[in-house]
Amino acid sequence: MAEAIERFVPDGSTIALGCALEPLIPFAAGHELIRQRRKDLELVGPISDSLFDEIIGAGCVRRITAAWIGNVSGGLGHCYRRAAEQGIPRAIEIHDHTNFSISMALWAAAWNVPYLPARTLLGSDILGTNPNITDVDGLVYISAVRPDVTIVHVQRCDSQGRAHAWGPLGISEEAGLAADHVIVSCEELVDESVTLSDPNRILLPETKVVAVVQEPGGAHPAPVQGFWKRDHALDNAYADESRTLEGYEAWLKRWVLDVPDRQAYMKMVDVDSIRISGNRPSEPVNFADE
Amino acid sequence: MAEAIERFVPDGSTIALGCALEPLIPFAAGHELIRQRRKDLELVGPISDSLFDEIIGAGCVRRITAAWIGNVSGGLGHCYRRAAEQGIPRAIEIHDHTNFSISMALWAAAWNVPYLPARTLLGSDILGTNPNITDVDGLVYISAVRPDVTIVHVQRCDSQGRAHAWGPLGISEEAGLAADHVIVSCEELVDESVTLSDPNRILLPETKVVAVVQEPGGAHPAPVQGFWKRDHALDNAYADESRTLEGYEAWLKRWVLDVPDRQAYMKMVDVDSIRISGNRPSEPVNFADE
Amino acid sequence: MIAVASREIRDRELVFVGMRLPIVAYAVARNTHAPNARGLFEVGLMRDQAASSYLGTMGDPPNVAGALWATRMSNVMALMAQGLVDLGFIGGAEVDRFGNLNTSYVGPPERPRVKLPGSGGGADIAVLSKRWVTLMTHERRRLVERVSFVTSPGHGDGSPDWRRRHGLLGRGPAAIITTLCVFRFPHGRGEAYVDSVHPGHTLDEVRGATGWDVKVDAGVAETAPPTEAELREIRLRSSVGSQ
Amino acid sequence: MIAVASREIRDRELVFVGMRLPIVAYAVARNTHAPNARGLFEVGLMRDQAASSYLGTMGDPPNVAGALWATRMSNVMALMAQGLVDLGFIGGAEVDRFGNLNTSYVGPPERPRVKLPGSGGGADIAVLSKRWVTLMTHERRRLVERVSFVTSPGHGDGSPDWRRRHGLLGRGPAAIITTLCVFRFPHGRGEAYVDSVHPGHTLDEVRGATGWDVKVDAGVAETAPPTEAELREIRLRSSVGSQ
Repeated sequence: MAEAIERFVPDGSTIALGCALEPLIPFAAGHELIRQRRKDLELVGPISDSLFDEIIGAGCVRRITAAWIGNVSGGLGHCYRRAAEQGIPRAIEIHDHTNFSISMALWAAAWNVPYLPARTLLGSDILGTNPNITDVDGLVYISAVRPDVTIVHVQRCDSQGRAHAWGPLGISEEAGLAADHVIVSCEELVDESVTLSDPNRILLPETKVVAVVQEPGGAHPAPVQGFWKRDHALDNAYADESRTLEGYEAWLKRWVLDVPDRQAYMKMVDVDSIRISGNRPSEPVNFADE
Repeated sequence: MAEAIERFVPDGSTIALGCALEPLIPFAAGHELIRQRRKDLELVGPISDSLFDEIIGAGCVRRITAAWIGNVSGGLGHCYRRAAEQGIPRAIEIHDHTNFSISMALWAAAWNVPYLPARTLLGSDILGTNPNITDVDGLVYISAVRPDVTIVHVQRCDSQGRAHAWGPLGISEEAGLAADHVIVSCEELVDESVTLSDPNRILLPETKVVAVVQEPGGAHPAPVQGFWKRDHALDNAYADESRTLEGYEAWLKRWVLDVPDRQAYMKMVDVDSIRISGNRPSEPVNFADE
Repeated sequence: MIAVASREIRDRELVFVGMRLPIVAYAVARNTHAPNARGLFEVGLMRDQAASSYLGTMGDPPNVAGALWATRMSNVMALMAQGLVDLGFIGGAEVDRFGNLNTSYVGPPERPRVKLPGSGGGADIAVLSKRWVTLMTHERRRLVERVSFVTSPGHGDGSPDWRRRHGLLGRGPAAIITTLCVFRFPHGRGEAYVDSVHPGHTLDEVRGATGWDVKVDAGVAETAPPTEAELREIRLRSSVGSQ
Repeated sequence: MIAVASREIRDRELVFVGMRLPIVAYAVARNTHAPNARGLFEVGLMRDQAASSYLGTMGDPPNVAGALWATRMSNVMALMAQGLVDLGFIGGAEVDRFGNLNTSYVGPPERPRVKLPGSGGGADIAVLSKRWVTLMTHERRRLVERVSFVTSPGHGDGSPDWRRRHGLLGRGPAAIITTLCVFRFPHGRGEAYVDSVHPGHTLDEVRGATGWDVKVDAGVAETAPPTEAELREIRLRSSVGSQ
């Protein structure tokens, strides 16, 4: 992961993260961004639970283009508040979106058109705060948002970048198609005989994928269907500790800065309490051609 | 199938068919439309191999909103030619599209916006013949197309309308989402324990589905991954026989009008030459939550 | 509050379920009076059964297992944009007497006193669902005369047909359910009135905790208390740290 | 013609493959000089290997088995709209000297002498792919001075930068490959010239079968004949009733 972030996510990048909403959030990648002290990033996403809040707190962010930034357990995003209200650790520019509008902004980029029209947001003051959304005659025009890099965490992927993700997908598909590059982190690195056995489940075209990183637990504390439950306790802890700047800095040191990589991080987690051990297999389908 | 068409496809309906392009074309449903002598239909689709040509020849069609109408084996659609050139058996109105533009027209309807912008069709005379597509300043505006009914053929479906389709999907998803009603014909009618084992494979929301019909071979001569190869010979035969009006009428009598239902039709087909007997199963995924 | 919210859900309706409390409200309704109500979740899910265990988020594994559809958010939004969602739930930090919600900024957006998380899917639901309901702790600082920022539009300035005139698809807020009472909106008019007060609370209490001059309907009823069945379902799902 | 078409495909390119002959051309290229070329099919497929057996359509089961991506057409079109498709193939009934294709109407659209099948994905490829090639039987009625209807735009009226001025994304037609010869287009100019004549045919034959005053480049080469490897691949895939 360190190498992938090093090579493909320079300072100033526009990055889409957490595109499946609450599940499959690439926390490991986000923490690596922080460890490598990325600067002036634009974060793009719908709602990323606490990941965006963490990255903002670390001072990596120049602009937020998202629908919701907080902490699903606790509500308010305290780092987000400090940045927006007091410019701590730095001021950030905010482009407010709704979940629907950020999806349309990414589809616009995917189809390479300057904007898409939509019927949401009419009568909302967000039309006044986001310069990239305007309304004319009862239709809202949402400008394209094109990430430099989209980072997704999935259940399994092969070395060529064919990613299998399951469960709700949020805006993962449009975010990946809209991006110049895609970085995939996965629970399992599998042979292509697995991924190509079900081409319908392949999330994105391999031609977009520039790096595949096997990172078990890379979405923790977010859930991963078939692999990990959501770690409510840890997410609640972050919500409490990040209330104060000192608390956040202590949290950051403990869970990110002093942690060399994801393997070390997972050793700090009570994995037994969140590991999914059951099996609820999908019924196979037949791709035979003769 | 007879009951589904009887109840949900009145004369004058706008119907999307053949939305997966060459595979999974609901020929059985199309033949039932002909047997029930539907009138003044608007057919919507990308390219439907010979199905649209057959329905046009039977005089059921008032308007065509499609990208390509012919016969993949033979090229020209002879019934389409007779209708467009000589008004035989009746004149038809033609709204030319491209594959991309018909997809956008359906996404516009799915998201309930009057149009979507796209970068295709610039410099094409189609901008002059289709009143629902216009260009302004290097962007093309494609008006929404909302089918009354979309008919899809899939590999398996449960009684509640949860359809599993695999292989390339063409514009099936946007056509189903854009329609008021969806009719599903399927090779296998399965228990919901099968369909719900893989909610990511469910093609459309069950709330759109008004009828599920088990119709083995319902896509013949089009291919169905895992079930049927394409019947090249039969498709070639249609291309030849439909060259003349008499030839088409003889074909229609033999393969549609004199055939009570799909079971009888399949008895006339050399099923052994096109049946897929092999097994190339998709690797299961785990939906367990604990 | 959850029991009352669950009663807003009618059988066979398609409900756009938000986070936290509404998830429980949907479960209660599904397992009591609305066995055929389907839940739609913006994460990209449709369900017809309550999840088997506690959900911290709508995307938790128990909410995915047994789903009727796991898909993209833009597909779920398509159904709502077509006017096929009967009822939506929206959370909010501030609501005003016209049902407008603020979940974005307290104070000037360029230098807010409080930066709230933002719309999420709230503004989408507020504009597109046929009708919607918001749940709120009843405090003077939350129920304000006019919200300083309209994230999710209710009845705008309260003038007749404000929503239709501005091209909003849905009919807007049907109720504000608080810890003290239930506000409703008269048909074609935009200002909330007190429909019922929860058992153990009084209209004066409501007046004292509300930031606007509270209107009352002809008769203010007492909110029906939770039934045994409702309580059982709520306890089952609120046990683990739901707030 | 197929062998020549296959040589238009460079290794590692993303190729938008049409129906029939181009499917074979892609297979030949993939199994000879372009082992890393990927094929994209508008039906909703990406492949990096030729199908194992004959294809009547791009959606036939052998083209799906082993695919790298089975998806929606709008996703495949997204890649092309982003300018990521290096080469596209388009079939046509008529082509003119500026490379414009007609697959819609011969004669007036309101009362055509011949109603052709229509664009399919042709106009999309013509506008959006980086460059494209068309294959055609060389007949006077097919290679015409000006097509009566432009379904898939080439270089329009042939004037300099016509495509850029009209906002078309791709650079347009790179070659017209016929049963007699190969036409190419000079950089920045819109009119086709004869680049090479197939073995056993002459320039006079080409002139006689072409509906416009044929331009020739400095030197007209003889098209290199199919290699053994190319012929093997072609036979393998044309055996069963491909036309």
